Amino acid sequence: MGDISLVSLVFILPLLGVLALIFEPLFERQTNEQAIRWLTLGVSLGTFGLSLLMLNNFDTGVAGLQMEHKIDWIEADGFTIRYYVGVDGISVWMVMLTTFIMPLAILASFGPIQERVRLYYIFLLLMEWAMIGVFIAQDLFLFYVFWEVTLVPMYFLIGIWGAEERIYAAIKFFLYTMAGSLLMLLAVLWLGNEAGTFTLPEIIEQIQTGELSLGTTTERWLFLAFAIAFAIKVPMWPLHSWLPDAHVQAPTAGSVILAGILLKMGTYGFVRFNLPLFPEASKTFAPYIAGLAVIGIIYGAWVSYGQKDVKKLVAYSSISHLGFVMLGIFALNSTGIQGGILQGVNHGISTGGLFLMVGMLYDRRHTKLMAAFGGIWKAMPLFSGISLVIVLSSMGLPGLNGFVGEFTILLGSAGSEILSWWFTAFAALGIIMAAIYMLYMFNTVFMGELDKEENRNLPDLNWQELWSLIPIVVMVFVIGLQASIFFDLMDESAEALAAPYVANPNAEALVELNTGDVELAVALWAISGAVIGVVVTPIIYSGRGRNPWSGGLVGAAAGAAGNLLLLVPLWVYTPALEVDEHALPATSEAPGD
Amino acid sequence: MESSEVAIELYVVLSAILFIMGALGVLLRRNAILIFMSVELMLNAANLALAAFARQWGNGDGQVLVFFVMTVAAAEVAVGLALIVAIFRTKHSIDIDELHKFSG
Amino acid sequence: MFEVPSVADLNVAASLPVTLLALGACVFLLVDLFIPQDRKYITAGLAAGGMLVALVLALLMWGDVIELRDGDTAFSELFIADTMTHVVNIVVLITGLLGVLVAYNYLERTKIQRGEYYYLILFTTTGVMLMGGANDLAVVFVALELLSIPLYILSGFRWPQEESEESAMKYFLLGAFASSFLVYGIALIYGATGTTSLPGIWEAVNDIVAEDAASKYLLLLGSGLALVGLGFKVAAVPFHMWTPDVYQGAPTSVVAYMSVAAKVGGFAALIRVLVAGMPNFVLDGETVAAWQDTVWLVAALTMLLGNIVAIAQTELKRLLAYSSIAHAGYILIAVAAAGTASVADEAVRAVMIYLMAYAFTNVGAFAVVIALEKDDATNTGLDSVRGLARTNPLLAAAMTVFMLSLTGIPLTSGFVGKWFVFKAALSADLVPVAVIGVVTSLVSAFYYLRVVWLMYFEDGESEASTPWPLASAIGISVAGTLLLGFVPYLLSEMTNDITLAFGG
Amino acid sequence: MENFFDLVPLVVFIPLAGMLLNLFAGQNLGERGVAIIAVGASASAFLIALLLWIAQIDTGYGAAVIDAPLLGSWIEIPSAGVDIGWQFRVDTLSVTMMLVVTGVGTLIHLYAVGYMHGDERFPRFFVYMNLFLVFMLVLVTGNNFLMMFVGWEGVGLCSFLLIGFWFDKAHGEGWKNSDAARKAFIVNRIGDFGLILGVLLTFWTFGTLDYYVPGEEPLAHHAETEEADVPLFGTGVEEAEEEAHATGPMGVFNQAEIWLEEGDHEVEFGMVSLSFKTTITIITLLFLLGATGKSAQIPLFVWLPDAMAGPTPVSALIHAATMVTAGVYMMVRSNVLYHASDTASAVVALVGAGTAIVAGYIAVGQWDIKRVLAYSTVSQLGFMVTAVGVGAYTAAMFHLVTHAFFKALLFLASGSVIHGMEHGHHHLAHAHDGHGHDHDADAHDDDFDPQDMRFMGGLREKMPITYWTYLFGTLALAGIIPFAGFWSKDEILLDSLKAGLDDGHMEGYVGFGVLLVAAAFTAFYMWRQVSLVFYGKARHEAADHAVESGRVMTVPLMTLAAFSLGIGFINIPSGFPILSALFGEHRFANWLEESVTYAHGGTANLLLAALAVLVATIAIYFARSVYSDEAMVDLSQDPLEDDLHIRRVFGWANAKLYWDEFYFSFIVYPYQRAAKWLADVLDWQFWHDFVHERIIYRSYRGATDVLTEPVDKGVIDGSFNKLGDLTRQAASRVRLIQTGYVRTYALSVLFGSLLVIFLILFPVIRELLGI
Repeated sequence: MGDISLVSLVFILPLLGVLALIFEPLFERQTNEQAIRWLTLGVSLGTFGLSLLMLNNFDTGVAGLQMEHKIDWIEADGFTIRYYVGVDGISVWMVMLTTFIMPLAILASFGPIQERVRLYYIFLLLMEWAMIGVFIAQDLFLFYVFWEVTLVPMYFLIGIWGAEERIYAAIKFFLYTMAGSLLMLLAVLWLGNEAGTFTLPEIIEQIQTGELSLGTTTERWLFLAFAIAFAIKVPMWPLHSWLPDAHVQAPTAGSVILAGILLKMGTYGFVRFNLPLFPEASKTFAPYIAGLAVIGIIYGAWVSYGQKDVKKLVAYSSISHLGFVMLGIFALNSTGIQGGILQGVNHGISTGGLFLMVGMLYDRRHTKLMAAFGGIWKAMPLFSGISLVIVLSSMGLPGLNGFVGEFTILLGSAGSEILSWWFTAFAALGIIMAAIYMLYMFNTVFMGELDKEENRNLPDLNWQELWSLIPIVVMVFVIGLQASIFFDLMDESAEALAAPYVANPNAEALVELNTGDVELAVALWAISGAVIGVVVTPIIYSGRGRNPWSGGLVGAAAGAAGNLLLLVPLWVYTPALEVDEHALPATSEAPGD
Repeated sequence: MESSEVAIELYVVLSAILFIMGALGVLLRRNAILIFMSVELMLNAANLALAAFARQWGNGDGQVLVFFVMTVAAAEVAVGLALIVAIFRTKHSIDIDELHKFSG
Repeated sequence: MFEVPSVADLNVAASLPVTLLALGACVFLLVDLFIPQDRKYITAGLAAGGMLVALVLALLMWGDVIELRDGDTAFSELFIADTMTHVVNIVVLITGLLGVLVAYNYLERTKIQRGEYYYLILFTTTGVMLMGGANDLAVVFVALELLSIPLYILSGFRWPQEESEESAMKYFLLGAFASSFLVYGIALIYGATGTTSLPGIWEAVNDIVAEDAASKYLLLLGSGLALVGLGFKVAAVPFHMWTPDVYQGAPTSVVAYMSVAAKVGGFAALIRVLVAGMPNFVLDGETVAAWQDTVWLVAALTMLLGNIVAIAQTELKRLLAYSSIAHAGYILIAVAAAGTASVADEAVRAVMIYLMAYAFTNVGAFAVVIALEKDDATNTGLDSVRGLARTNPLLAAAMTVFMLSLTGIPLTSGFVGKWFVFKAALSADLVPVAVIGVVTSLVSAFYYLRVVWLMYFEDGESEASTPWPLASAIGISVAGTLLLGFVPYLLSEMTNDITLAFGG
Repeated sequence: MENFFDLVPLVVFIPLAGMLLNLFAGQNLGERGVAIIAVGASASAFLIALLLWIAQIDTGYGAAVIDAPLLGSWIEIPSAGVDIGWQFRVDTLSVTMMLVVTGVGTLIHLYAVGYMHGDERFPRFFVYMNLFLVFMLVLVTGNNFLMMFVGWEGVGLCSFLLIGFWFDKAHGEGWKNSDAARKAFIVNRIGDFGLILGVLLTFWTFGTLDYYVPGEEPLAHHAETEEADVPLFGTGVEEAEEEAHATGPMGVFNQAEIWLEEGDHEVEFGMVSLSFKTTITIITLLFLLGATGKSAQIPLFVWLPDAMAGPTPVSALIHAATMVTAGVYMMVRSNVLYHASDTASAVVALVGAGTAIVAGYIAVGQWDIKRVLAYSTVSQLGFMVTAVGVGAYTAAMFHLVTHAFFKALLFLASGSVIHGMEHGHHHLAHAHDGHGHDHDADAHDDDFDPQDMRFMGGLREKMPITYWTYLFGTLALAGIIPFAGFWSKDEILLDSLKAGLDDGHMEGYVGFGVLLVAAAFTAFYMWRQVSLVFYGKARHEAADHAVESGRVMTVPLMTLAAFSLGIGFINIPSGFPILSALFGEHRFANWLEESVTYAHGGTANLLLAALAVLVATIAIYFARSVYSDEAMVDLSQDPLEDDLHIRRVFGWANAKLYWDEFYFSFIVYPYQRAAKWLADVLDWQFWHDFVHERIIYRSYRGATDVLTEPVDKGVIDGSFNKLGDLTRQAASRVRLIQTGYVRTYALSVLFGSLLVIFLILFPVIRELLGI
């Protein structure tokens, strides 16, 4: 409790910034927008400075929490909720990413944002405050509070300063994420009840010492509740359809923050909550979540190749990149986890850069359709040079940051004891498809003839835009060439986190026996669903006067997906189906639940 | 002492019937004043039950409650009639079916 | 058979706030006659002063500054002054103060300025405070009537206008109808247990349950009817039909006060009768109180219907009416959770926390509606809010805070209320109703967000008048909502040592 | 001399400095300044390579691993034992490559100064050229597979930038160049997919990616018996023994050696458990997939011909001499693995042979001067890959070195021809605008293409130096006796035949036969090109006015011509009559043996040498007869096409065996259509609109409509009205009752109370009924 830890300072500063912005008009007659802009930039840079300070007295040898700060917040009967913050190997880079990206987003919105400036920057600083809160919270209640609070400013950012269909996108973004998080609320309450406390380290310690052993079914339901909330945020493949709306309609800074940091809250959630709290369930679900991740990689890359709108292309590319991150995390070994976290940081930097780039194009030509561009390299050489570096980094060119993350993830998933090598092979396909859609975008926008009249004399970068891109280029090279700085900060914590999954000698036997026959049954079940879909949909389609055959495919997909969804409760409730109880020596006292 | 008294169940059944009559009265009547009377009827049914139980249990609580109920019913009716007079002055009818301005 | 109660039994000191306020109200009744029409603000001042004194007293008594033996009874065990009573006093007095502040200019503006308004508010507040401390069924009934009758008059306050009259008449008729159910219920309970005092009932129920006597059917029926009577007061679903019309018809300042005060009174009664009176009423072969399932189902019904119907509303006051129905549903979850003996205290605390949080938010929301309302009491449609963010940013910000708190977004008091209610439900293993609660609050996000979306994203010219008393009321509510959201410690601390005197 | 090895990082950092200087200060340095910096950087890198060469000769072909200054370790995860650092490996193999890359590179830089004169993005060109040198040298000097991979994709990036250098040409030309660049990068990426998987597998098998740990000697270093194929450990088995058990960390290759010797090593990681042999085969095959992408072998060679869209110096440096040989270098570097797996070597040999023959055949039917050379490069790479396949690693490297020189010469000479033709073309039109060269070809008549051989002819007199240097290159490529091509190609043929005879490898025979035919094709299409371009009479006025290029272009041509004559003598097979005494036997083979464990020089086989030369001269004579002076008066069609059935054969060759059409129709277009379908139909219409709008959102509204309308009005009123009627009958038709709204609410209260009472009594009722 003693001295105020650095982590709390980093956390408090943006809030002070917000208060300054709110009460600033009292001291000043007429509001001059320049002062507001510089004040906000100053606050966010201050936060970045503080976080650098925090970084250099981060002790790499310690696996657990550092620079903790604990104040009792609510004492109700039986449990106390604390303002308990701390940072460890897993969350240090997430905080750094947040404090790094925010100044850039603020700087980049100096130009485009002209109306209701004060409100805009209040929401930006609120976002920063809430996001840092999410990454440093060590108390379930505190985490949930900040998790929800990040929704409100982003809702306004998209809603007020967004593009044409901003209202629809804002509402959809809010409701989609809130649906997931309400599920998590129940899980948090249930877990709190079972463990008697809401402090995360205590619960993890209880679970590790076996003092608190949830039955397999409860553990699975809790795992699923948390997983769905985070999967929506990541976004994992089937739950991704809010992403294109939110990204395309958000203002530049909004989509930079959305892609840069908000998506990482999902992956961070998996690492912080699902892996340590529910070891058995993580082991059982890992292949299926990794499977969804790989589908996400391929689906994201393939769909972005089919896009005509450059911002949508970048949005779908995020799905592909985060598929990699999820694959890394659910390889359940320390390489995979560290690769996943680093790739999260890389994605934040490169996709942040991409969105800034798209924003700058949009400010000049007010269109996002790729067909309207061509030969920009000749018109704006400086801008194109920097964009080339960012495109290459997001494509995973070795020597830049994208590659290091992807390579470590593939390394982790190849050596993972849970995932068969098929996952690594298909994920590696993602590298090719990444090149295809990225180069397609670079080609149509930057290369080719400068034949359109409007593109001829586009102004090159002004100083704000330049200085919001330069740090990104610098970080691309720093991480690309010196990744070990990043790894040795994460190493201790990741190793501790991955310990339960690696140590179990017969994990293979466990998974081998069970995934084999289950996969067959699941496949048959899905196919039968698809067959029904194929038969049923044409009837519906023809009924509504559309040509029946087009429905066939859609029907098949819907049928298969429907059946698979039916499966989830089925196998959660039937521990008998799992052979693991017998194959596994009774790690927890009570075999089964 | 019991043999010559009327059995308690009869009182309860009677008060139940009265109560139901009152309730139906409220539902079926269109005239506000008659609705008031039905409400009074329901309250008195309760009073009857209270008095019967008081006698059965032999302590005074029930009777005390009866007096409370009666005074409160009086106050209630006073306010109700004032309301009816007000409505009559504007609507010139106390048929409660005119009162359907709101919807949805 | 009747002996004069000794002074010790009377122990008026225990119920100081209530008796003080009741006397004050009667005095103001007289004093108001001598105040000329154009200086009615004096009455308002006096009413506010009286309530403030009572509030200070209640706070002191809660904090044990004034020494009195805890759980002390007054009026020979008819009234009990335990922590719960003090909390109820604090909540309803704050609502009353806000009600007066909110009404101050509104009455002037809409030309219904009359002295009676203020001491009717005082009488209702006394009724709720009495209900909070009721230790006897008779007091429950009297308090309920003392609480309801002034509200019937208040809702008809703008009597030359048809809507107001109609809402008053509806409220009166159905109110009377429902309270007769309550009385009959009390009669049957008395029949089954032989006494009207709650501790007496508690022991009687122990015997009934022990011997499994035939009178348990009578007790069941009685508690059912009592539930109907109180359910009406709290606007639970099968009995909610009156709420939208009354809220829309009655003057908004009345609605602001009524929506919270009536709920506080209703729930205090439910807790006193069901949770304090009959927690141990466990049928054989079961572990929880007999009435838990009913309350639980009614709660689910209330939340579902309240939230879903609210989506289709296009008129602000009607929308807030359905939202208040929905919130009654959430509180009912906690009342149901109180059915399980082990969780009773935690559940009661959850009810009180939710009520406190709800008080600030709801009065604030209606205060904003008052600010928007024109002098002829029109313009309360949803599009009266359109574009408010541009014309009056502070008011828009306040309304956003209220809307977020009603949705249950963290860092607002609404979330804290929901957190404790859901926690109580989960520890009482009422998982299905908690899930419904979570799902319906997602549904509620839609129509609360629509208000925010109209204010910020659309542009229109909505202007609002915020004289200083109204502005200060809104300020206090916003401060209350955010403060309780940021520092829920206040709430949990305040309700920490609520234990039902003879529970457990 | 030992500390000279520490100079290695300079080889990479000097071109890097050159690149950065030109990048930032290029605009205001002017053409001369940029040229000086660029050529200077490349030349100084060459000097350092020379120093390293001398240092190595001095220390008896010693090797060293040097840590890169400034940069600490690259990817280091202690908990998982991952430690990949920035380390340079100096050994005979990497120095050879350094010499070739910087040597040919400097000459090409010099040539490019003349060639690119007048281009407005002149500095940007040299930035990319220096960047290419940096990445190529990183590839060559890296001490672990991942650093090689950095260089690998880096050079891919430079080829993308340089192919698409003229991306802004008018009339759709610019779009064509950009698409060619994108095609190159993506096809390379497909190759890299295989390589990255191979690297992953290598890491988990050996626990590290380093070739050698500092201070570690290649294990099978001393097994150098000449005659029989090297038994696994030959004489040096004792030292290998104690070294084998040296417990310290070891590089990939030494661990492989030890485990091969043990024989029963099982590879265990994650879910995978394989025998060591199968793992090695998988790794080598994946590396092969990577090599086919980069070195343009059978499945993935389609990008190289299109890469000719870039300026000629680029084609010379990148797509002939250095980058495309990266695949061969990688396979030679991991010769321990290839040697261990017979099946992989067989596949490599077959792929190489197939490419050689197919590319040779297509080259015959091409009209564009650079496209012929492109296909010839693909074919020569096929030769090298076959050499690797049959285990002749020295022959492969030797051919790589010789090919680098004479192919660079041929490309630069063709560049000079094109330059001359354009010059003639402009001169012809008297509008001497003099800016830029072949990217303004549209000046006058649109169908004139300076690269098309049909417009050339009779340039022998007009461009004598270019003619003679071109002739030298052609003879070297065809493999005529004194020229370099003969020695290296003969070595490959000899080794593949020997592989067939001695080790009984079937692919040895196939390789020998196929390569012989390919050699014939090579000689034929080269002579066809020489006669089309230089002999006969000019077929277009532009050819009449063609002018010899300036000194800055011809000097590099002459040096390269000298090299393509002399470079062959560094590896005279033992027992060759005069020259082996003159130049020493197997100097290059002995030089390579230090670092490439399974490299060995073969003995001379005069009969085979004579056969190879004979085949080449016959092909040339045949070409001379077909393309005699009179036959080439006006070339509406190729003289070969006169004969009916040869016309079809020629047609296929000209159409590039429809490889591109095949790829596009079966892979590229379906991929695009699927992407469109996924993006529009599945993701947007179905998933976004149908599921979200129709199901979730509509159900929201549906629920509210249902609940507000009927519940408030219909259902309750309806049912109550019925209830009302019921009560009416029950009340014996007292006046007709019309329920008003107020009483609807009262009814609802009653209905509610009935519901509550039923619910609360439910347990009791159930108990009574005994359910």
